[in-house]
Amino acid sequence: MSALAALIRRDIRIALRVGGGALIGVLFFLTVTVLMPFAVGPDLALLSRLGPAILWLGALLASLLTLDRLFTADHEDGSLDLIVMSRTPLELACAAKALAHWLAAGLPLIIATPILGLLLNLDGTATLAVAATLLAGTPALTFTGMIGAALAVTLHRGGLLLAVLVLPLSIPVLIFGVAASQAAISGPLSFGTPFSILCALSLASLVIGPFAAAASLRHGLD
Amino acid sequence: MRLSGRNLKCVRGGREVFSGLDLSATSGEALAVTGPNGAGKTSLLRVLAGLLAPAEGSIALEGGDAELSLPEQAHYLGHRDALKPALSVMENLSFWREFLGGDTLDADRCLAAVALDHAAHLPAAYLSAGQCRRLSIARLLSVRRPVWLLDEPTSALDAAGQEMFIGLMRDHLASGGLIVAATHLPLGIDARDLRMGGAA
Amino acid sequence: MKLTETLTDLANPTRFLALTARILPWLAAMTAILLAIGLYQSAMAPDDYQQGATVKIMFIHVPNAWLSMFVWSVMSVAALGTLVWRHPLADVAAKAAAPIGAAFTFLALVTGSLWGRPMWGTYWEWDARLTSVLILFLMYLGLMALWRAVEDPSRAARAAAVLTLVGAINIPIIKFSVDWWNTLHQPASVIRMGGSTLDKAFLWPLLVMAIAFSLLFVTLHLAAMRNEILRRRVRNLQMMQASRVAFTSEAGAGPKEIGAA
Amino acid sequence: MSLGPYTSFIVTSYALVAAVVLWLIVWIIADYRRQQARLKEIEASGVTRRSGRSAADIR
Repeated sequence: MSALAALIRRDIRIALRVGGGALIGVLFFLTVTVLMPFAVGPDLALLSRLGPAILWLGALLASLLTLDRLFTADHEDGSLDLIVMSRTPLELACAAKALAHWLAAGLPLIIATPILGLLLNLDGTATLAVAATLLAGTPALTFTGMIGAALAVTLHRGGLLLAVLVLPLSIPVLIFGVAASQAAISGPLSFGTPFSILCALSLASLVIGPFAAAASLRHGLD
Repeated sequence: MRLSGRNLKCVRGGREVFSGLDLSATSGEALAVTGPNGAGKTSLLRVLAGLLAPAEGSIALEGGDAELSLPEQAHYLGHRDALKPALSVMENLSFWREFLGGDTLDADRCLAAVALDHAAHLPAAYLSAGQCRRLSIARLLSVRRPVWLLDEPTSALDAAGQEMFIGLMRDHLASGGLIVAATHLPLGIDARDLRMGGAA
Repeated sequence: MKLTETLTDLANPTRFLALTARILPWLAAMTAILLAIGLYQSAMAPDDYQQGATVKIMFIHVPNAWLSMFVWSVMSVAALGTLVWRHPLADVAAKAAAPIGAAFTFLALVTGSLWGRPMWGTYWEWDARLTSVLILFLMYLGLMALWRAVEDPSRAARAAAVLTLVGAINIPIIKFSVDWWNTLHQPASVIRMGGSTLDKAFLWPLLVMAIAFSLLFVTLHLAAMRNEILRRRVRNLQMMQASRVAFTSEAGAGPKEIGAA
Repeated sequence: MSLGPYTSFIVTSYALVAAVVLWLIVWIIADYRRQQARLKEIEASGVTRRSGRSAADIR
């Protein structure tokens, strides 16, 4: 257990230090969201209707792009070899790394949501709904994205390929995340149904992600 | 304790690196794997460390902890030092000490053993290649593992560093450990020679 | 001639530190006095016949908005100093200015949206001026992220200098595009306010506040530059410390006993 | 001095500006103290600048 705690502490520390990427994700989120009105026009009514979708797309891209280096950094400096050899099961180590990444890069996105909601003319309830769905849904994004990050080690390249691999996997999360936020704002569905499906998706990815990533890493090392 | 490999064959990228390789080492013994570049020294160590699956053959460690596999009882010192430049020397070492777990030794003493104790609070980014290597060696000391798998351990080390490392390897052998080292330089300790690439 | 002499004189960080230590207290005192006068005058200023008391927000909004652009120009000059003249203090100045500029830009945004709330009924309107400031804010944050992304300050300095200059060229283009994009926008009234339509009763407090905030920036900037110089000293000394560790061990300190291991 | 129906907006903006400026000042002073402390610490460990002058000395 202390091994996993040490891994989480180390990853968060690196993310927050000079050269770490934790806050760049938030900045990306902010920039993408600000860009949207320039494309669709400054119509506040339209923006508040599109708001949840814009925020979800921004969060999706932000959490995906920061995942790029999750395993490749450890692979390049040889840390990954030692993590694979260690007495900690690789699945748990992967889960710990994903958790650390979510704490350092995913949580700030949720904290930034209310400010961006203001820019998109979302009212209090709508902002709260989007923040709640992001809180429930971003773990799913991180844990499925982790599979792509592990594949990036095997394939010796990341970046766009990672995005192409993982984006289709995140479609269900996007559907139910936006549906739940829309339901909270305008109906006609109840908030509970899509939200519980979203939570279920998160829980499922919490299990599938680490196993798939660990399997990919085991076969990918050379 | 006895480490043995029988009829090992390794294939990488469709190319056969080595085959029909037998090796064995017992407690207190060092095995020096030598051979020209491309003979498969690094591949052999990675096979022993469980990072590469052998295409044929088997590896066994008798007399170790029955609950643990060979990689879990081994230290691997590869070409890369597994250090994070953003963390301090001490943070790097204590991370591996906590993460690898098991029988641990005080981190300060490990740093003192590799003469890095005055650098404990410096960022690892400021270390030279030789100092990075010393810090990796401190990792071997901080957690006790009976098997050391070393890949060119003394490259980048200066004369004093090599001397220091020879002493540490002797201590390890004396306490019942065993060492498999790939090297093209003399190891400096009594070691059985495993020559690769000549016959194949 | 005098100016270049002063500039070469200041190139020595040690001399810069000495100068800073001497003038910082005076600058701080002057800032405080001017701020007090400005605040008093703003409090005494009459209400606007259209906007009522909300016009008081102008007295802090406009100085911050002015500084948000002024700081970027300071950084652009510093960027030229880094790239062209290779002045040793230029990148220190550029790095120290970024977070302060970002803070002023943030304040311009927030006070602008608080000022706009009574007029528009919402906190945020994609009004051309506010939107341009928001983009400027994002650029400040990006620049700060760039400084943080590279550990070696002199390498980061060149990248940041290029980005700052590109930004300086792009800001008018962005401003123009946003103006064009925003069909609902109001005419840029800051300049008009400064000219004929702004009453003298508002002009004086605004001017005093603008000078006070500019002085505040200079004070904070000098102090932050001093911190940055010290931070680089720490870095250099730490690197010396690292190389000294190697030296002592090469000199034959050899391995120490590790006890029972 | 009455501020009319929008008192809260005016007070909030002034308070926010005060808070952010104060935060900047406190951050800069704290940063200064931190760097000074680190310089003293390093000098105490025996590393000195090439000029031989104390690094923490700014005068």
